[in-house]
Amino acid sequence: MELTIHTRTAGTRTVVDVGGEIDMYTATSLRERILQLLREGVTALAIDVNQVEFCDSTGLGVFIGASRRLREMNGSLIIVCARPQMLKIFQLTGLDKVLDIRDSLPTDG
Amino acid sequence: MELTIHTRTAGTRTVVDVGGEIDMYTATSLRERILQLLREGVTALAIDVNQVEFCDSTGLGVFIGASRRLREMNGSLIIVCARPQMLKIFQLTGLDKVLDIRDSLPTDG
Amino acid sequence: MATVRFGFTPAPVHVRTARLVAASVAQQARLSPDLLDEVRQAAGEACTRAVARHRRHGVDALVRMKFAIGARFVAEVADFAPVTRTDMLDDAADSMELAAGPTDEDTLTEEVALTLLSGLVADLQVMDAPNGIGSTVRMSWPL
Amino acid sequence: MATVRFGFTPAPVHVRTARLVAASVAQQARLSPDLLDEVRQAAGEACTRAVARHRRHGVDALVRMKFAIGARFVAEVADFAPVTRTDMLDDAADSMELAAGPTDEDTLTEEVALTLLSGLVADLQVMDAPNGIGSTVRMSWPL
Ligand SMILES: Nc1ncnc2c1ncn2[C@@H]1O[C@H](COP(=O)(O)OP(=O)(O)O)[C@@H](O)[C@H]1O
Ligand SMILES: Nc1ncnc2c1ncn2[C@@H]1O[C@H](COP(=O)(O)OP(=O)(O)O)[C@@H](O)[C@H]1O
Repeated sequence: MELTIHTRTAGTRTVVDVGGEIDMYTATSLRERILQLLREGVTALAIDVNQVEFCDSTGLGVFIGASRRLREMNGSLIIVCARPQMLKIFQLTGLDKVLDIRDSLPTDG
Repeated sequence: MELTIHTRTAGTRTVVDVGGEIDMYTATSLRERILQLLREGVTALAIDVNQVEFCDSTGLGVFIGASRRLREMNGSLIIVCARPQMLKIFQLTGLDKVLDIRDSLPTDG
Repeated sequence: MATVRFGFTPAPVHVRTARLVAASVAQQARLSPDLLDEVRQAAGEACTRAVARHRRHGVDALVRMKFAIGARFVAEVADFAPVTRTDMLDDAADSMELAAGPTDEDTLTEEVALTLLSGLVADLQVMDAPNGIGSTVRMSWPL
Repeated sequence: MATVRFGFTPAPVHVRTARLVAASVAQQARLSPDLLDEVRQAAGEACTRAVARHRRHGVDALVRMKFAIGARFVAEVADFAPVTRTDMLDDAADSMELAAGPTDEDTLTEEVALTLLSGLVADLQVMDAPNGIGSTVRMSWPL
């Protein structure tokens, strides 16, 4: 299954809605899309992964890279995730302690 | 997908309804079921393959074997098939000229 | 040129995985969607024939399937069973021969598989190993 | 004991087929359905790590995956990239290290893959080749 990427705005935050499979084959296009948003000046980003069917270490690497870049820019990254399968891989890698993971988008954007 | 095999009677003919995938892995159970019917004295047989999703050479081999045995017993075999994908493999092997293939069960049973 | 290999103990259950592999590799190589079913069936038939040959001759060695993705999509399935005189004469029997033909299941499967492959695949070669041990079915499709 | 092998040119697209193969072989080996997702993900992670290692070191050789179906379901994924000192130190980094860690994508992928595998698979071994060329991820599950 291919990856789908849609971008929208919620308050002051830019939200990237991701769906399908994030793996070594598709992660590049997600990474590129995020880098492009940062180049365009986005500093408040959310990545909504609730429609993601499968995510591997390459996908986690994209989240880590985005988080690191935004921290350097004093920006912020929220991962929106309520899917047990995805939460499990964040927990297994301990990334739930490093990334700001919420079950829904905060209403303040 | 697994093979399903159901047996029913239509007039004087015994009908075997087959569904799923007939391949080297599942063909044995179909072959055994048919041999059992012949041992029980069935001489007028129909095999309805309209619910078959996939059939390989092993499946064709089962039809050939059944046809040969029934001919030796002066019995008869009808293959009920209206599915283009299945008709194609009967045609490609020339078995449409050797087997009695009908698009529906004859009303005389 | 990309290569994908799949090898398996000659048991019927693994032929199912072989069909999955063939369809997946062909799809990812961007083979025309119209040809995917043909590739899946053809790879399955070649593997079925190989397993039948190994079983008939009691050969435990792995059956090997190989895909090469280049100018064309090439699939090769190799078995390691002895090539007997009968095998050679019986290649791609016609339907009357099939109907009257061998009663041993594995031999019948081998013949039906070859007959089906001949009808299905435009570019098909069946090669016997020069040393008499093993045969290879080679097929290709445009990319 | 049945064996299934899958080998592929180190390109990301074939890792998808590798996951299909792992799930199909595990299902046909009658592995508990609860474990199928774990096997699929774990085999995919091991292959992803191998492809990242080949890519980082410019190695074209095929990545190899092998399944053995016996008392347990054993999966092995072998790469043929040089084992560097860093690789050994960085095995299964913790999350703080990952977050602060390597910026090169392939190195990051390798570390995250190992960390995920360590969390996911109870019986996991990562072995470096004695000659310094290549490493093997070995995993097993009950049947
Ligand atoms: N499909 C396969 N599955 C498993 N092993 C294979 C497969 N094809 C080849 N091999 C192994 O790879 C090695 C190279 O085989 P070879 O026949 O020389 O490959 P090629 O067909 O690419 O020339 C051999 O040692 C063989 O055991
Ligand atoms: N997954 C695989 N894909 C393709 N070829 C393989 C694979 N695994 C092993 N081979 C080939 O099979 C042959 C036997 O390899 P070896 O490493 O001795 O197998 P094993 O791991 O079973 O001992 C080698 O020539 C190798 O090229």
